[in-house]
Amino acid sequence: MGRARVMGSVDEAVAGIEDGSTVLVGGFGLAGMPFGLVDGLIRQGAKDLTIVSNNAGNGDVGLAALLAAGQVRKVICSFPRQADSYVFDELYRAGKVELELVPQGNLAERMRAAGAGIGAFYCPTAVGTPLAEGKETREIDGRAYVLEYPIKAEYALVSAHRADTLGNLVYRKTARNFGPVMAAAARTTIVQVAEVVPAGALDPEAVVTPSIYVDRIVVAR
Amino acid sequence: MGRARVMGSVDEAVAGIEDGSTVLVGGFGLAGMPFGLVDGLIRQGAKDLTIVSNNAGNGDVGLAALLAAGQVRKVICSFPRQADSYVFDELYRAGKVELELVPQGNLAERMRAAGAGIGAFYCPTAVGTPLAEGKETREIDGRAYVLEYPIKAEYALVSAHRADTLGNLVYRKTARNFGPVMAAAARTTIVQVAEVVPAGALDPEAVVTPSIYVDRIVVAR
Amino acid sequence: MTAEHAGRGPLAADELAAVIARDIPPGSYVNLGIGQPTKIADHLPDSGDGPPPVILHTENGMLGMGPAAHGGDIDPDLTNAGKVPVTELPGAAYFHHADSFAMMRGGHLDVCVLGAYQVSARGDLANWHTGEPGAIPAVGGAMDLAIGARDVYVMMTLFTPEGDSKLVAECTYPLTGVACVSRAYTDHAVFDIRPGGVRVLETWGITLAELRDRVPVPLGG
Amino acid sequence: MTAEHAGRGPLAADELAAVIARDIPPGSYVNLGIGQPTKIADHLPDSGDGPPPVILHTENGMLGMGPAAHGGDIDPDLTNAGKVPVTELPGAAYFHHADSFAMMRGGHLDVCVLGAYQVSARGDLANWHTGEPGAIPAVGGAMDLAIGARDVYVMMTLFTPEGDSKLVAECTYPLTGVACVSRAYTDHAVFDIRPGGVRVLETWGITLAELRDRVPVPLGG
Repeated sequence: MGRARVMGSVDEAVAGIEDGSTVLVGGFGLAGMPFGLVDGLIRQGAKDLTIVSNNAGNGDVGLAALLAAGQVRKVICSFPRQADSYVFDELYRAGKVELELVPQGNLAERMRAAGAGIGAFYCPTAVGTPLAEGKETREIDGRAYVLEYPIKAEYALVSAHRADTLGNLVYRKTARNFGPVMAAAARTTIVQVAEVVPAGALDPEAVVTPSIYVDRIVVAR
Repeated sequence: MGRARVMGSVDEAVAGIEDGSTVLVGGFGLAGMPFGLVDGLIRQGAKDLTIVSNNAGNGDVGLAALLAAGQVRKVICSFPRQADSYVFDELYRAGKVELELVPQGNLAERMRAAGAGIGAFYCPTAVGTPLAEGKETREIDGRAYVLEYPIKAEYALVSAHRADTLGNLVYRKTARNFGPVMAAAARTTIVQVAEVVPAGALDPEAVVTPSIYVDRIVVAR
Repeated sequence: MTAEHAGRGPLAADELAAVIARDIPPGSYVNLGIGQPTKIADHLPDSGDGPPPVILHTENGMLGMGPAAHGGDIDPDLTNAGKVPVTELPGAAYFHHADSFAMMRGGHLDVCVLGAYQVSARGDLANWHTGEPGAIPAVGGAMDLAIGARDVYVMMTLFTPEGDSKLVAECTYPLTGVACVSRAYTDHAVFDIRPGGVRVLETWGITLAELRDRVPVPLGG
Repeated sequence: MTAEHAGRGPLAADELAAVIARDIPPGSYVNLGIGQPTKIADHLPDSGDGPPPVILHTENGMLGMGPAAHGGDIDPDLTNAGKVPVTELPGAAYFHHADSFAMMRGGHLDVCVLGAYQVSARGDLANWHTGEPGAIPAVGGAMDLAIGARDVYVMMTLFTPEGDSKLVAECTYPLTGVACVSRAYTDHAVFDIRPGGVRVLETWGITLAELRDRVPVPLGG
């Protein structure tokens, strides 16, 4: 994908996201949620999106606001139902948004597979449960597995702590969560950071997402 | 596996490795090769070992010395033949050591699968080549893949830069290579380090191998 | 031999948490599920100046999680799997979601403790979905923990408000995992679940004979 | 239209390296295989004070590799895939082997340049094994690079010492990858290899007409 670019605004950073795209959205609850980019996506207006994220929005902000704006056709997530997931709940009950429920580890590993060129993998999670129904299974070395496929995406929206000008990223504490996996799984990865520092300012031993996975960077909250 | 222990000597660290074990040995060429632990394994004397490592020994030291000592039944590696791999070459030509040649990425990913609980995975590498002969293949989304299985092991011998007293590890530059993958793939992971520091002295954002993957630590060269 | 404490009432949630904390071997790596099991952390032995007796994993990307954060210690980038602000202990490590779930699914956690709707006599777990029409399902990391940890403990009340046993011959709720629970800790009794059958280790506010009347599973003493 | 430079001899290895360097788009992420292709690094444009025009990947776990190290700059923990000591540029990042090969196999590298024994008209690559009895095979990361990089360039002499073309209708040596090479850079000519056929882009020391006599593959001009 070539070199990452530091964009001047959130609107430039999210420009070009097409209707019908699959968009990976980082974060676990509020930690690591790229609020600035999601707000930009609402202004940008792309429709019929498939959103892949751990949750399906909290309160009226972030993914909940994107859902309320009617831009989302389908949510792929592990934990939609929360105390304050009323926007999703209402749309789902009204049949206005589709849900693919995926165990959290499968969500992570399926995106990891997309980024790593794995065609499919045999996974021990969900064997014998409703979430494995209709899926291919196989016994390997006496243990049962379910075949799972990659989750690929056109875009990832990720929040990191700092980027350098090449696009290397570091995160903060448990806000790291899905960011590195999503950055590698998407064709175009858009990252909001608190700060951009010069190349060489990040410890090469501590870079979490190498620059090769990053396409656009913007400073945002 | 419970808490990692800091051992008083290399001989204590490698104690108990049984004849017939599969042993993962870190390093890429000389960088990250756990020379102290391999020398300990030679003194310890376990036989009929299956060694998994990128190379098959250089000169007369490390894995080459282990091979020369007659302790190795089989080598699983990606790149046995090197300018100074004469110990392996001679044993192999004499039919005294078995070789399973594995593409380097498969070596890494198969160990990663072992550590991650993946039963098997469809892999794009080696399709249509002699190294895929006899293996199950499948077309997924128009692309051909080969089914690859985990490489599990009883032991890993790894060289890291620093450990804290809990067993968290950091590495130095490209000496990191196979260490983190092997530490997670083995039932018992034995690590030599240049230095042991107190818990809390390593930056939690920069820990590469979390302590859960480490069983024994020893200061060695 | 079952230890009966029939001359008192059933355990309060905090008492049950203390019982579970007592049974977690020192040095273990442990994941405490969201809800009631988080209380167990308050009953783990104090570490004093030494390393923590038990290292807590949270699936959103951390080992070495400390107690809940309060006041000025609250950091929105540092939460547990229930999205509650927590703290970091010396020797902590952060990692991304795929690495975190690889740790879980690869069998590296010694113990996890989960809530449950039902547990069957062979250790099947149902804890993610009531199966009621209109209920929005959410699974999170429950299925990954159920198949991943070496010992899966359940923490629950033994009876529903209607007085039905949650330890059942066959789960009627949708399964989370098959034959995965090794211990069910309840307010009335601790059940050890093995391939050979279920044994009652300890009771509170009820005798073994009474339990045998109310629990539809053969109970060894 | 083929650019013919028949009034001179074939390219020396350094000249060929310069030709390849010229064709690598600025901003690319590039892996240079061991042996001849490492020479290409010496011909990449100078970065001055800015970011490097091309970011080099080495499969033993690094992005942002700099030139070969000499004298006091040699660090045994910092080598390239050929085990040659190298340096680190500002903005470098280190990662472990599974992450490094996920990067390669996941299709994230823009270009890799490999040596070859043979390349076929449909882009099959043979570069790891002569297939001779008694030869000890070694594959390293070649198969992973062959299927992983978006563009796979080959750097080789066009003819064997016996005068046989290494661009062939069908490879007779064991394959490294199927239909993976997009360009073959040789001392006599540059071949662009597409599903529609092979085109000669440029020649040195030979005319297109002479090439058509000596290379057993239909050649477009």
